[in-house]
Amino acid sequence: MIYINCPHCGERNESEFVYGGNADRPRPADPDELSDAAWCDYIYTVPNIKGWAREFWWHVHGCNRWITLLRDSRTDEVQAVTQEADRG
Amino acid sequence: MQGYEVSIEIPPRRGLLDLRGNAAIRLICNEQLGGDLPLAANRLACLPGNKLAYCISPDHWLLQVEEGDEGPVLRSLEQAAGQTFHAFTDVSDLYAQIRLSGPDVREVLVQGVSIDIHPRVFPAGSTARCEFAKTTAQLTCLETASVFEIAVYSSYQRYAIDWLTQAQGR
Amino acid sequence: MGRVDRSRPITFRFNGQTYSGFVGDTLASALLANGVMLVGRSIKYHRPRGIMSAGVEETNAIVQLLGDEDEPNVVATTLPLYQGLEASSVNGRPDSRFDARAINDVLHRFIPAGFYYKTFMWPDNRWDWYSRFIRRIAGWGTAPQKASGGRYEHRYHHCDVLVVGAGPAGLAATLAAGRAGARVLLVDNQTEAGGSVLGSSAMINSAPAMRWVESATTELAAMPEVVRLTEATAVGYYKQNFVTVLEQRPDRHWLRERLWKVRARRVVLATGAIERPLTFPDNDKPGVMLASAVTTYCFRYGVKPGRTAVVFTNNNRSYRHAIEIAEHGIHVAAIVDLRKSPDTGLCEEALARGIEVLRSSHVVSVKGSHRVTGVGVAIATDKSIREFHCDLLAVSGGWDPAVHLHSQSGGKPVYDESIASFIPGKSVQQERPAGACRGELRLAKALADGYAAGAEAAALCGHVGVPVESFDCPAEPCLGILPVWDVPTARKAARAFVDFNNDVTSKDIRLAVREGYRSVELVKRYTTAGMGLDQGKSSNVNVIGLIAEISATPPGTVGTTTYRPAYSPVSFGAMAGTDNGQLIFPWRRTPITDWFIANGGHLDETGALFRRPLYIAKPKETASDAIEREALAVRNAAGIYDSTPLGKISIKGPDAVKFLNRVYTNAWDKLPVGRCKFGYMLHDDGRLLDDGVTFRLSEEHYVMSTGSGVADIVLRHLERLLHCEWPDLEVYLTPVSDQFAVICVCGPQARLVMQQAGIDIDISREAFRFFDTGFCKVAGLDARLSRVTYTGELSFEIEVPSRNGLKLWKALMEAGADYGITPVGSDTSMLLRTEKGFIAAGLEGDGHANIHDVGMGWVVASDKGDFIGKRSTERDINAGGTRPQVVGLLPQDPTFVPPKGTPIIEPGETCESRESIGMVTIGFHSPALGYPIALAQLSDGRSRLGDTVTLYTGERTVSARVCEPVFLDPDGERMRS
Amino acid sequence: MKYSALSLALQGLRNHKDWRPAWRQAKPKKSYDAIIIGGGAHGLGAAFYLAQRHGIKRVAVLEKGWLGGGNTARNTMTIRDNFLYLANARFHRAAVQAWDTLSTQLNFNIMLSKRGMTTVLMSDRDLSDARRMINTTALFGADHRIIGMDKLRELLPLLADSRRLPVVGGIHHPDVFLARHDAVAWGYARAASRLGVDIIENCEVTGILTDARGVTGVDTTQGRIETRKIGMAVSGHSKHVAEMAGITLPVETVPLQALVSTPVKPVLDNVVVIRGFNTYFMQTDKGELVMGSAADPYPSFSQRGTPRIPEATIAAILQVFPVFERMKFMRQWAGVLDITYDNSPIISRTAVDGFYIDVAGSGGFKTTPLAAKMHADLIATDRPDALIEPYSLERFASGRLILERASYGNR
Ligand SMILES: Cc1cc2nc3c(=O)[nH]c(=O)nc-3n(C[C@H](O)[C@H](O)[C@H](O)COP(=O)(O)OP(=O)(O)OC[C@H]3O[C@@H](n4cnc5c(N)ncnc54)[C@H](O)[C@@H]3O)c2cc1C
Ligand SMILES: NC(=O)c1ccc[n+]([C@@H]2O[C@H](COP(=O)([O-])OP(=O)(O)OC[C@H]3O[C@@H](n4cnc5c(N)ncnc54)[C@H](O)[C@@H]3O)[C@@H](O)[C@H]2O)c1
Ligand SMILES: Cc1cc2nc3c(=O)[nH]c(=O)nc-3n(C[C@H](O)[C@H](O)[C@H](O)COP(=O)(O)O)c2cc1C
Ligand SMILES: [Zn+2]
Repeated sequence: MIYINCPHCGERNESEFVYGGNADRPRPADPDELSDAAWCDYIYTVPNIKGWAREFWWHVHGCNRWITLLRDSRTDEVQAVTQEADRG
Repeated sequence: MQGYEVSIEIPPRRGLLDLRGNAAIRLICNEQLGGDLPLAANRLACLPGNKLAYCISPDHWLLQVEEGDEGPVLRSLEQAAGQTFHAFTDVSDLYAQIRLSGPDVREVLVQGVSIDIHPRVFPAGSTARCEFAKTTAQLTCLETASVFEIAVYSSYQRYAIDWLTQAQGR
Repeated sequence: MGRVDRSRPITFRFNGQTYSGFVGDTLASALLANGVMLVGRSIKYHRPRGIMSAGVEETNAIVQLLGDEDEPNVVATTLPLYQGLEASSVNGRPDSRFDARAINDVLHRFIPAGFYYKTFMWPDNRWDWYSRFIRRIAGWGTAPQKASGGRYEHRYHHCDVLVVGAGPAGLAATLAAGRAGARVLLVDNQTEAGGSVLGSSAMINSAPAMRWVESATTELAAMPEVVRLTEATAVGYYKQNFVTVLEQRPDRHWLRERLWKVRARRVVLATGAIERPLTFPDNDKPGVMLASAVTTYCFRYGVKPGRTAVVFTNNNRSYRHAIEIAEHGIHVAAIVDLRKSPDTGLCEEALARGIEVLRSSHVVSVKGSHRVTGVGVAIATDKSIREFHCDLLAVSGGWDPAVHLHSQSGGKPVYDESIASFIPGKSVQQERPAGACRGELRLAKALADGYAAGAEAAALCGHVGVPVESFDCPAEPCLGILPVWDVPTARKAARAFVDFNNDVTSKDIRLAVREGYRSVELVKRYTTAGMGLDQGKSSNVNVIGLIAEISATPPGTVGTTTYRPAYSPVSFGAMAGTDNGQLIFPWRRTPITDWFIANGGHLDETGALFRRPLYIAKPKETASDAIEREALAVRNAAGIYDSTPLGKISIKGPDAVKFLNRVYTNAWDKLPVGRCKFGYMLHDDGRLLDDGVTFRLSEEHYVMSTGSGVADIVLRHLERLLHCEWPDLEVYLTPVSDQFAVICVCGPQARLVMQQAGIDIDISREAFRFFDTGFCKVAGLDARLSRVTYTGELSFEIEVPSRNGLKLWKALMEAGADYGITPVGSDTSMLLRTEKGFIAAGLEGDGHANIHDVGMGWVVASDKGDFIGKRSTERDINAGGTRPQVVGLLPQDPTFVPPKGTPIIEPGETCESRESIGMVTIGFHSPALGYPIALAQLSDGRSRLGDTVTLYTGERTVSARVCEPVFLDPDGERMRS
Repeated sequence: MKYSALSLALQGLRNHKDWRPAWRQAKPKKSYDAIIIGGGAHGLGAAFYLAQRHGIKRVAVLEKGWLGGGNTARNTMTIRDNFLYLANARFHRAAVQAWDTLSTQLNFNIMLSKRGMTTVLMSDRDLSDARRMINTTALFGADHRIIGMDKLRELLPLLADSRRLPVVGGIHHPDVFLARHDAVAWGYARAASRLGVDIIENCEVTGILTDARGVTGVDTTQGRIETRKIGMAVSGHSKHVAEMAGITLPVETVPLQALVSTPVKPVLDNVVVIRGFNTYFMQTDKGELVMGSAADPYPSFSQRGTPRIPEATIAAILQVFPVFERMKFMRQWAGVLDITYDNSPIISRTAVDGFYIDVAGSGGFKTTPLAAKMHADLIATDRPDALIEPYSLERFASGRLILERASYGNR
């Protein structure tokens, strides 16, 4: 039960959030520019980082915002949220 | 005696508006409402005319008004907001309120609320949107520390009451 | 005497005999007081076993509770005695004195660790057959036959400091943190505070230690922010200081057990140390007991577990125990010490009490079968053997700090030579061990360490200013331990047990290592050492030491296995808490749900946690009759359907159209206010996500409806896109599902029903067209009316604030009475949409079809720029090849309704080929048409229209004609009427 | 020495003195004909079949920790073939059959026992989904049956009426087996070692060396080793090991948890699945109930349990087996599984010649003998068997996935 420090709500249990994927992998701006293979690679290959990574988490049972969290996938240690995902 | 001493009631209906907008919209609302919408999430403000404003996040509020006022208030806010980007929505039926009171109210709540509601941390006048019994609730500690109100999505109201009754252990 | 209340006797039964004990006893102490030492048989060799310890580490005294308290695998040493307790031994058949399966003990040489891997293969891999017998022998108690009906609760708890263990160190820690003003939770698994000093003659500040314990607890009781729990075990230490604590027999008498889910800013682990036995032949006989346990029984319970004792040790601490035992009136015949030169002061003290000290000596034999009657001791100095009569052999192999929770928290225990055991390594969470848990075995040091840990924890939470405290205790010598992991023996057949619970001997460990299972993890799994009920609390270090010795590596390099929750076992009831009935998940209701319950609705959970009727049966009506009746009513008269569970999302803002264009496959620029439109939403990998209708209510305000089952998924999908991918879009999403009740009136008579109910706008075909939406009053209620359909009939969808839902429903029912209005359930709705060939993303999509495959290519606007799923759909087209496509099927046999999932094979093929070309996604008997229909996914299906294919049902094959996936009113006359 | 009742008896009389290590403790040689990365059941199996079927005996298995300490040590032993899609249904059917004589083949009792699986259904919707599964898989000869309440009660006498939704029926699937998970690794290791395979523990591969012609060797914590063929079978670490060869895999690593109760006398023969709650449990030969449910909701390599899964799993069990209220939860653990994008296995060649992969995380323990055999054949011949053609890595470039939802959680 990791403890996530939401910039709006303070520390809350992981069960209040929904994991929203890696935050450093924006959707390509123009998918048509990508070859089929490159597009498949974007769709099917998640970064799956072993170590610290920036992730989106949706505080669905709280402020309803998407926040960015730094988490170490080897230990599930979390670091203060660096920024918000959305416009604020 | 078996179980916790808590009474579970449904408070009288109120009007409820969901307000979304940036700082400019907040100022417009503040002017219209004659008081400030709180700026930080999980803060509560009493506004003139028996209104309560819950801040969900810095651009998101729930405004509680007296029953029947939701239409007029919504219209006046809409008018004032004009073309500025915002979303005001009547959610009077989206949420259902439940009121809990009694000496053991925290004993019941801690069974389903994972945030800290110790009276030192969550005294009268506190509010938080948080998980409650596997659903979402706006949890508020009213004037006296042993009275709470929980607003849940209305399709969950009966479940929430059943859940509380069971948590009460009577 | 002791801490039992002699004024409150209790009777209890064990193995059919009635005994008496007292409040404050455990089952074990009461049995010992009654002279019962033999409590059961071991699991594999069925050897007689007695009580080993006085705590959670007990590995032998496992009993079955009987009667109403029917419960397996109860540890007698931790079970408080209660009136009427009834228990029996486990594994003794016919009873624990005479056990037929003790034959295993005779055959022991043929069944060493892992023997089953080497045999039972003949003939023909027949393990199946053998396992039937072997399983019956395995296991401990019997599963309970009934539930207790008791109440189990969960509760969340927050604190600054969680202190685990209320021994001297834990109490001192709590005092310090409490004095600083921190919020502290102190938990201890025993019935009262005191930890190890409950069973000792220790002194603190020149008074009996319990005096100090009492004053500490009194002081703590006066601190409002300190919560103390007894019989509360910290069982799981999870990420970020989330600790679960099982509280048994809480003070609220109507609670059976309670699981605390604690989030602590700091944790102090003052869990003490567990004495470990020595490994020597026949060390498992009843009457062999941990030295500290003997003193605990004497001091705490006022019980003498024997008359004459021999103490067998490798460390200085047991001298104190020997002296205490002697002071308690048990004759101590000798201290058998493995070491050459024990502490001279202690030897003198022992001698002064008439206890002989035998140096460099060890126990070579233990006499007696069901109870120790004597021991043989080999004395190295003169190579002689001496025999002692005794009924108690108190052993000590050293002390193992209870590092379990530290390990659970992610820490790696490290080996400490000075105590020949493992202590917590570097803390990886906000945790600090204290006292004996940290290897601090001397009382004064443990107290000071605990106090410092408490003060430090409080300070780290911002509570400073702890008064200085000093603790004064009599000097204690160092442990002076000489680790001897396997006491030598000359007898070839002798067996020395390491893990008593799983009957693992030192020979087993040697065999495992010899066979190449060298890692401690492999030894564990090959021999099962440490995998039993006690999770190896008193055996793990002995196993590690032995491996180290055999493989000539330091124990620290061998390392421990990983300790995992639960520290001690937790009942399933407590794990589930109140999540054990109806309310395990939320139940959602619409305003009409109660009406359905009262009127014959067959309710099911149909996604999104809603209870919904599949059909609404008349008395005695079958399901299929009800569905047929409902369907015909919709086709011929009028149906009424509760659409409330559909998801509804209000979309507002200047970029709303842009947003819709990006998330739907079709174009939204031209939709006028007051109209709505069907849209298809895809995942970005091209799979179908949802279809639904979106309404334009004003210039910048749209309301999207989604499938009920996927409402949450769609909301998450949209929110994520908006926040994480397109934060620049000026759009707000507000989920408003529960704000409204939505009721649909459909069928040729629907318009008349609406008019009868009262409506204040013109709803003629021309004035209120298909896909129009607008505000009006229906039956006097403010409503939004739309013409959308899920059935292909003339339909009106009426949305009112949910408080008015039932009112509207009743008004419509009344208005429709004369028009044959019929409530319709979701199974019927499924049938109706099948007749119309409306695609259900979940069924026809089957998780992998794309939008063209399901024949919905017409909803794709190829000229509007990018949208979610576009690129993947194109990629599918580029990849070419055959794709599964949705078609209709008309079975040639009019009595055959193809069930969901029926495979389709080429005509003329037999099923032997194991090649299917498609699958039925749904099939019904159509009451309107009078024959069976089905939708299917068929490979290249569009090119097979008009062909015949074969349906394979396992029993038979039926031909079916492939047709367009629409069976009724293909031009949509009815819905537009 | 051959394992048999006779040798056991003889050794019993000789104090088990003569048992040799089940596998030789080998030190890495300078080069091998083939190297298998990953000493789990899949990797050890592949090494065994390379030696046994193809006579390639200069083979090493490199394991970074202790033998079988990955998911092989953590899985819940269930061998089943209820899959929905053609390729999977066919492969898993064959995979189940491949276990049949493994014990005698390896001369190591892996304790294969036929237990059957009973799925408890609690809603009409579950029932209709079940029909779908049964009808599709029937084509491949899988034997699943819908059973009514009477039969369900007969199979599961302790079943009570569910408290949330009524139990409406079940599915019975007789061809479901359990095997002692660790023994499969040990059995393969012993058999492979006897054929000359070097099994090297505590040897982590840290780099994969290539030249224009493909792989040339590996760097390990025990030094550099040369080889022209590498088979990768590292389960929860596929992505990162494959990356060493420059191959990107469409996998995400998620924890999957399991837990056991304290052992009791036999109460349950079948593997029980509680459909509506995504939960399953069974009783081992030793008497514990082994339980599991869905994977964790976010990726992680931490290989540790959470409080939520045991609570939810046990709560689900109590829904239909309230009599187990006083059973006791003893231990929980987690494995890390590589979930492929479509939940189907990858057993494939790669763009790097000589580098072959068995991403078993998605195929499971249940496929071990067949997957290992196919992997070995692929390494030896460079040609995929028809059964594993659909499992090629190329499918992720074309989008021809085998989206198998039924296997989610990989039990
Ligand atoms: C809780 C749980 C329950 C499961 N239940 C079932 C079930 O009931 N039925 C079923 O069919 N499947 C089940 N599975 C899945 C199953 O466990 C795996 O699919 C299977 O064990 C994979 O075997 P493997 O040999 O490929 O992987 P592993 O046993 O994980 O072996 C891979 C090995 O590679 C090693 N390795 C990794 N990186 C390196 C490196 N760089 N160098 C050297 N070595 C390395 C690892 O240490 C590991 O030992 C379950 C999994 C879990 C976690
Ligand atoms: N001089 C003497 O005669 C003498 C006598 C007794 C003890 N001592 C010493 O006193 C010191 C006492 O130290 P301490 O306080 O560190 O240990 P302790 O053993 O006194 O206390 C530990 C307590 O923690 C409890 N506990 C352990 N794990 C738990 C868990 N997971 N959940 C809940 N409770 C749990 C135990 O039941 C025990 O009550 C030790 O150094 C000991 O050796 C000295
Ligand atoms: C099928 C199965 C049965 C198990 N039974 C037991 C058991 O009876 N006792 C026990 O302590 N652990 C048991 N375990 C768990 C192991 O002790 C251990 O937790 C697991 O192999 C993971 O290793 P780790 O906890 O060291 O990471 C079992 C594991 C599996 C997969
Ligand atoms: Zn938040």
